Amino acid sequence: MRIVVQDAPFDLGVESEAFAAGRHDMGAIVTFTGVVRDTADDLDVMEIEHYPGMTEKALTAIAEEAMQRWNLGDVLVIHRYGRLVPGDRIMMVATASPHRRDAFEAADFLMDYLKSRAPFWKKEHGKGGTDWVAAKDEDEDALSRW
Amino acid sequence: MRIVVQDAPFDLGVESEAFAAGRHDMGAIVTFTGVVRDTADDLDVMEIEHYPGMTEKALTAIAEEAMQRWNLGDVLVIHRYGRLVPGDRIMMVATASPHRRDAFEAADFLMDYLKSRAPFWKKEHGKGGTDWVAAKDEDEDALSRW
Amino acid sequence: MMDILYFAWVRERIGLPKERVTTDAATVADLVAELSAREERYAMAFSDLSALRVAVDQELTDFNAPLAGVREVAFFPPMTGG
Amino acid sequence: MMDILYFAWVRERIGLPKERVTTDAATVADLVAELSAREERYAMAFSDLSALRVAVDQELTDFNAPLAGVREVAFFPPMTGG
Repeated sequence: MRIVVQDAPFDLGVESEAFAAGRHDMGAIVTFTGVVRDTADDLDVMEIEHYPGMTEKALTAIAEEAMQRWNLGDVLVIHRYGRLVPGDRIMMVATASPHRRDAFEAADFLMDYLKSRAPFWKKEHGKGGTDWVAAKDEDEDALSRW
Repeated sequence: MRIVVQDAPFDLGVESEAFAAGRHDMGAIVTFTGVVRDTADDLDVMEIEHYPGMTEKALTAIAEEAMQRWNLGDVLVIHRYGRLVPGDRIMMVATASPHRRDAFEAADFLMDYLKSRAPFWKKEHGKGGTDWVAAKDEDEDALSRW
Repeated sequence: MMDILYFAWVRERIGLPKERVTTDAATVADLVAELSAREERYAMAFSDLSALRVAVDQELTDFNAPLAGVREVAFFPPMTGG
Repeated sequence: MMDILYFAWVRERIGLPKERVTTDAATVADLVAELSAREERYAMAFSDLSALRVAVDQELTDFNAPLAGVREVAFFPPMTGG
């Protein structure tokens, strides 16, 4: 299990390859990568604030819960904070399991919890001004799936 | 959309990075990678036979169906054939979507269909002899989820 | 004239990956009956159709599929990709 | 002595990220009442508790949580990670 919280960019290719490397007992590897999206071409900067100390604890707790609930060989969570621009990767999770269903469900679970239970807050700076991203009801509702 | 059927290895890191690169409109990228698994330490070679011509058609049809059913910006499917050893990556799929639910569900769908509807057959060569891998009822049943 | 392809253990039991046949079989089932009558190895390979899948011109179908105008028929066990 | 941390728009409304307070508040709700009575900017930040979340010693909890022995309380809006 590896939990990383950093302002520096991470390399999706290198991380994916390293996560998958040398596992002969895990048949299924799932990764999810979140990218700063600029649909309306009006986002300049996505600023991500977090709660140092609690962030690492919350991510570790979520990853440990996933390891308990599914048959997983390994879990990776990387989440950035600071100032990002459209196209930047915000975060990634990866799961390794003997079976594809476990790998998929665990990654899905990690994302749902990370969205609403890890102390990150997004602020958008764009042509329309500056605003904190509001939490979505659907993200909170998604937790009831688990 | 990119469909690749090849005997050569593929580089998970390079493929993941290339798939994700330069998309500012897709917030969510999911990859699934299948690895030759050797749980009992008795597998020497996994031989994968396929049906040239039909394989590409079947994978393209499955990917097109995913593009129609979910809000996807792109789909990648890579599947190897030939002789593989434990730890080798057999295949990968990747999906890009504005939303994480679409990316997850589409990747899950692709895997279920690819397991039971793309013309590949696995043969295991190991200490216990040589045997064709039998299709699992649960894989066929998984299709009814969609 | 039609190409018949065999994959995985079907190929191994019949002993060849592909053959060209001339047939008047109207459906896949008719073709199976015709092949099974030929030789024991065909009869054995086709003895349990529930364990087989068939593709006609590279599209999955079933044993009732008509063969008029068809160029390629393939027989194989359930697929195990991924 | 207790550290109080504010994040996102709560931090912006109150105007500081962190402060150290001496308080006899028994619960988070008591602490909120105490802070709100201090100054308008606190009252405004805490005006709608349903829009706020609270962590006590870096664990998410609710406004009824007791504060005995607690070293750190944090107030912030619903999280938007991922």
